[in-house]
Amino acid sequence: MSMSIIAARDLDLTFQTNDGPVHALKGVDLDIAKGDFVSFIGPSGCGKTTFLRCMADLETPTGGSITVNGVSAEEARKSRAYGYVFQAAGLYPWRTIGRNVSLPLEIMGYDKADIRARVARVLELVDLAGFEKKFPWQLSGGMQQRASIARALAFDADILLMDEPFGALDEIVRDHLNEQLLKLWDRTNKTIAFVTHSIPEAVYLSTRIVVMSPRPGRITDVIESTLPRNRPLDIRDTPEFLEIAHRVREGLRAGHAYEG
Amino acid sequence: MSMSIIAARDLDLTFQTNDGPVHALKGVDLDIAKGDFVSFIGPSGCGKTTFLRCMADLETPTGGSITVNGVSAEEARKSRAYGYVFQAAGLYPWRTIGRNVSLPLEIMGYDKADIRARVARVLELVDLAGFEKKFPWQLSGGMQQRASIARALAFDADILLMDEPFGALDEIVRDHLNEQLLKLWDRTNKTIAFVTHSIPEAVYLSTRIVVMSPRPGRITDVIESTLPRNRPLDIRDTPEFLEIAHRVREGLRAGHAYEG
Amino acid sequence: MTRNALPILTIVAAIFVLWYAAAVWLNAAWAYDRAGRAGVELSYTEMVADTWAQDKPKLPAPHQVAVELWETTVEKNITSKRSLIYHSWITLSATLLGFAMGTALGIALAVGIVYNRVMDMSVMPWVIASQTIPILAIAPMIIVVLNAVGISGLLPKALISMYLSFFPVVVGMVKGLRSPGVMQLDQMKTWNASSGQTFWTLRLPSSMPYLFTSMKVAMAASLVGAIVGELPTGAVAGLGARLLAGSYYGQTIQIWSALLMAAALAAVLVSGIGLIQRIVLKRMGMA
Amino acid sequence: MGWVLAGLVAWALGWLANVWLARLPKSRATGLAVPVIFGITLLVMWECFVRGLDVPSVILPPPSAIAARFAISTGILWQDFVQTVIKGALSGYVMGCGAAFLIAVAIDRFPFLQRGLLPVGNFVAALPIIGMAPILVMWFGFDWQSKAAVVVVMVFFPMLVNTVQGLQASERMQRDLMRTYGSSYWQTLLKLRLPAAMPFIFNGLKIATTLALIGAIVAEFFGSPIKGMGFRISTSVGQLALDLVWAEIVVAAIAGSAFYGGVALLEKAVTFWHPSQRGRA
Amino acid sequence: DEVTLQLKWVTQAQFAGYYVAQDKGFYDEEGLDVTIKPGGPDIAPTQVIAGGGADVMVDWMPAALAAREKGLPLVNIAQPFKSSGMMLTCRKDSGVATTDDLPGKTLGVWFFGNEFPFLSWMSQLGIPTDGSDEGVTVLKQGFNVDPLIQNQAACISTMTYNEYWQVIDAGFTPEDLVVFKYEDQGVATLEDGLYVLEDNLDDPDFVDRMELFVRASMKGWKYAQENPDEAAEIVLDNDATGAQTEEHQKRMMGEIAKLTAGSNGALDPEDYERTVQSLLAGGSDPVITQEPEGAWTHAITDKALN
Ligand SMILES: Nc1ncnc2c1ncn2[C@@H]1O[C@H](COP(=O)(O)OP(=O)(O)OP(=O)(O)O)[C@@H](O)[C@H]1O
Ligand SMILES: Nc1ncnc2c1ncn2[C@@H]1O[C@H](COP(=O)(O)OP(=O)(O)OP(=O)(O)O)[C@@H](O)[C@H]1O
Ligand SMILES: Cc1ncc(C[n+]2csc(CCO)c2C)c(N)n1
Ligand SMILES: [Mg+2]
Ligand SMILES: [Mg+2]
Repeated sequence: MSMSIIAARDLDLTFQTNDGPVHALKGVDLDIAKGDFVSFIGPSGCGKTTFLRCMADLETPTGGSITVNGVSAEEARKSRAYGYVFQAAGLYPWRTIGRNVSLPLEIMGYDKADIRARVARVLELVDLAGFEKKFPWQLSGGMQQRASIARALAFDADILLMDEPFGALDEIVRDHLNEQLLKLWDRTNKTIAFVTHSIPEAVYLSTRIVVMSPRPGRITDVIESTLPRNRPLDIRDTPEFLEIAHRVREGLRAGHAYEG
Repeated sequence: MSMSIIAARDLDLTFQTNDGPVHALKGVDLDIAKGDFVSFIGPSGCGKTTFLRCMADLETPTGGSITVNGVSAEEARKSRAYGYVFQAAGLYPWRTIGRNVSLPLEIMGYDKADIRARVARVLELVDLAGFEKKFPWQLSGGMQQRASIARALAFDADILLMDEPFGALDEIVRDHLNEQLLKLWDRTNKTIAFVTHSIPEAVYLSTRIVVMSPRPGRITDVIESTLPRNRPLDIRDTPEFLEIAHRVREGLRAGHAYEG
Repeated sequence: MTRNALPILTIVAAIFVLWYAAAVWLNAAWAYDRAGRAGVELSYTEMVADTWAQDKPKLPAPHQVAVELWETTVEKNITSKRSLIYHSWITLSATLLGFAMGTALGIALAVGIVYNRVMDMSVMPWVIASQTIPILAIAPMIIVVLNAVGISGLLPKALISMYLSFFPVVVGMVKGLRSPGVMQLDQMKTWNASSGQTFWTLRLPSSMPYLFTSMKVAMAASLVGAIVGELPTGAVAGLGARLLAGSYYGQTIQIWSALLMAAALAAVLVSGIGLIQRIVLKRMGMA
Repeated sequence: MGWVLAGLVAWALGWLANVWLARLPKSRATGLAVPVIFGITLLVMWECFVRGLDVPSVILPPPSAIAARFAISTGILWQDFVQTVIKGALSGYVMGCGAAFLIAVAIDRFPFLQRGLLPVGNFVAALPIIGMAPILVMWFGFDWQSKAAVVVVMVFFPMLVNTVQGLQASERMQRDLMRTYGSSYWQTLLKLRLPAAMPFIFNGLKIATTLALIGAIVAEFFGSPIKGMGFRISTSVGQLALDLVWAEIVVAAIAGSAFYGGVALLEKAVTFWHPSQRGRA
Repeated sequence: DEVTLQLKWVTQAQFAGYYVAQDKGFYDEEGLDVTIKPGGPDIAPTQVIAGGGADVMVDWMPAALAAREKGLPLVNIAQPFKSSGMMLTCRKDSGVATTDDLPGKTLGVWFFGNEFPFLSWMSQLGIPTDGSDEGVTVLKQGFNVDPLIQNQAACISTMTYNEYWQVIDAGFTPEDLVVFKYEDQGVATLEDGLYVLEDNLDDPDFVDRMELFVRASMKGWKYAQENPDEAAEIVLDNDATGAQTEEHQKRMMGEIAKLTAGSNGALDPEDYERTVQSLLAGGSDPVITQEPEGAWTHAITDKALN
């Protein structure tokens, strides 16, 4: 067994709210190996974001343990082991798009010329070249989302934690970015944890798909992908792909209340 | 020709920004008839939100004209002709979910018992029963999005303007809500303008699909659906459906820069 | 600017009308009182004319104040002790120094409170308590003590200004520095930003609306402090000394002109902050 | 020298105790203990330095003398408290904050007023109390009414500025939402803009608490009946009864802190949703 | 040699002697460098001198003796003012004609250490000051004569040389007013004397400086009495607020001259005794409770004036 980059053992997390506790995560076990691309899928409110936040040391589990890169999540965060894309764009309203993207680079102490080059490169990647000088509220919802993706890609973290990064994007851009992300992953051998609501997206991107279910939030299924590492877009029409997608859909449906 | 509920004539909208004007809409012409279900699809930043905001009198066009219900957009807004679902949830942090949903009802002067009944009904509809007493920040992203949909459905507007309402939802919930929305539309004969990024969703829901393209934002194609009004979920596997979806995809691709 | 002219002029005109009316109302008693003692019968117009021209009226009419202002600003050499400009300058210098020190202290305390748990838990109640000490009561002691250790001149006055002005800044900045949302703070955490970095790139920018609002209040407080501070230094010069001397000799016209001068000073200073606020917020894309 | 040394030791001990306490998990007890220890440390240092450096008691009496005086003067202190805090400060606070609030809403409602009244308001409200107080005493008489009037003038401006700023604090999308409901001005005000303004309004209310107290006390320097905290302070300074002066100051500090604490508690209840409150359970 | 003098009140003709001595170079002649610190409504000269802010101060004897009993050992070294300028000024239309009419009326009184003469007068008259029906209602009077003009009080405290004239300037005629001079009521206490801390008198060097200071100051007073108009001009030149008027200062100088007349600068022990007895006689709440000792000395004036 290869070394686990992320290892969760019997993870529990309960929120205390004004009307009683909410079990966001219960008994979650998972290992993510170096170079894995793991997607998380599950009904809204099942704890995907919460789990990702535990990996990022943004939430403290109320039970169990989690390690990242073999050390505690906190140490991993402090060594800047990962880049995180939040579910909402969360750009700073007082900074232009360009300066929003350069912010983590400034914080990590990259030099000026390097910052400029990286910002230009990632904005190009998400198709926002030319919007560098705009303020966030001058951008459409999808453009803001892309800016926030660019921000997480601008520095070279070995681990990427992405919470529905492509939710607000149309199919064509999404396909494009899916391809780009796969290329990046293939080239750099990053480890990626990826939350999505789209079954085809999960299947297309991942080496493993984790299906979760709510109340309490837990893992109900882990599906290994048999697809090759190199994936052209039209792999999505192969029977193998459809077969995996079907299994994911079944797993997902099991976690839902309605029959439909 | 039946009476136009929404009629845009040669609509122009230019934003002035710190680095020059942005042509968000240019020469947009469109008629939406009573009972239509019109989807808007197009690359991110092409002006879908802006167009919807013009209908809602949240933006003032810099050229051309727009009428809603035969009167100016402003009058229509003042007569509470429509319900609007924003791209981001935009719940008020000081109100619980239940009181967020009841807000428009309070403003419109519904009586107490009616408000209670309606809130319960729409929260049930979006599967948030039991979360009435929680505050927005205690909910997951998808749950917030659903609360905001419930808020727009709680009162009986004849027109619904929905800006990517299902963007943050997983496939199963999305299918469920798609069905519910179709049922509601069928039953109440509402007129719906609906922004989405999902081609299947657009085809499944709409009587007409408007394809837009950016810089400047304009309408490049309007595709009439030949699907029957009554649509079971598995209509999505019929050749007719796939044929329309294909046409939309082609239209969409034409508006994009990349080939892929 | 011209857009604002009409509303301002309207309001000012309204105030003048009210003011003249109030002058009649407040000064009439004295006019009748004096006429009565002199045994003359006053007609209404005579009474009105009298109320607007008394030597020591309860409320001087605007033109009386205007004349006094004109005589003590334009017609006096600005180095003269009878020039209001001279006195304003004395007060202004203490105000500005006190404001600068107060703002700096306020921000420093707020940063301490937001970042340091010990300070968060211990300082705030005492900062509040400090503000409930009636400064006018201890100002003389402060001055005496400072004098004893050899500090005199501008600094003691500025210290009293500081004492009054740091409080609004602390209260506003603690709120402002804590106003970033959970997500924005989390983002900083994911980059393992140092507290300094989080401060400069997130907390400080988010606190700007609070900072400027507090600074406006602090500026007004600082002026009050400078004026209060002038009294126990012997009230030799400055607007406070003018106010005091005026009220000691019942020279209401002189009080009002010093008062209006002080208010004008405050208005200029406060709107100066407003201007900076607009420029800064605009550059931050927030206005 | 011994006393000075003792003062320094007290400072070190207090600091260490607080650092230790602050590391403990946050609870009601530590939340209370830390400021109390801080205060006690301050008092002990004061006592030690006053004794150690031989400061004459007509300049600064030691806390022990103040406490002794406090104990024997409770009757006077209570009478002064009622006169100044209850009658003067509180009534002025309510009227001043209320008026500022209403005017802020009016300013916000009519852009005409906003452009006209706000600059003029800045001007009027910056009138220094030293000048205002004698005039207000002349207008409203010697008793608490003139003190309340001074307080009204003092608290007006901070409250006005904060409320005006707060009323502009709602977000674009939140306002758009209200527009889609064809919501009337008053509905938007009540359901959106006022709640969103609350963090600012409470800022103003908090600052105004201490200003109200200062105003009521200082106003008594310019003429008063022969009771009240300001009267007692100025008279006692003249009589060199500094222990009574400080006993009055202690009353002022306690009253002010309680007043402020009450408003802060209310704030916590009303703006629980604001990140500045939410972050710290 | 440096000397710092703390005045009891703002720069005005009441302190003309010191300003004249400085302006005419009398201090220079004695080799002194004198700093004159004006007072004001918030300045307790006793506190300033206790804090080391001044070497010598001008204050009224009741305040100085009360401070002495509080543990601040002040000593009178010179007494340029012979008579008291204090009086109670009443509106005739308020119905006050004699002291018997006072009960039931509202009176304005200066506090901040200046209330002692009034309180001892009232207790000698047997009028309570607690606001009861048979007593008087006391107001803490502010800086000016407004309470009388606004009819908020029946009587207010005034000085012959200052506030009284403000009342006149405000439009009252002397016939509209009834005045009770403390001198006439037999309750006069000594005003404006020079006081220093007792400990300092052990220092021969300090005593020397005071000797020079008192000599030059009395020369100033003499000059001021002889040249009242010039003295008033000098005071005006030294008024940093620029608020005083020439007319008022000249008139004040005239009145002040009447009060200093009869004093060569040395304290008259008889006046002292009278003041002490008046303060001790305060009924249930006397200003001082025991006969002070060592509260004055002729050591300085003996040397300075001979
Ligand atoms: N700060 C919080 N306080 C209380 N409850 C919370 C908090 N954050 C999340 N929850 C609850 O925890 C559960 C899981 O939330 P989470 O955000 O992890 O869901 P999710 O799987 O990311 O959903 P979505 O797909 O809608 O984003 C939800 O029921 C939510 O209400
Ligand atoms: N307030 C504004 N100021 C300046 N430019 C704006 C503003 N709002 C939108 N824009 C610009 O107008 C264009 C259209 O924006 P719009 O929000 O309508 O796009 P959209 O089609 O809704 O995109 P998405 O699918 O990403 O939400 C974009 O280029 C955007 O940058
Ligand atoms: C707060 C205050 N304290 C004392 C006096 C009275 N006073 C002290 S010295 C002096 C000489 C008068 O010219 C007078 C009247 C006052 N007026 N206001
Ligand atoms: Mg989520
Ligand atoms: Mg949009």
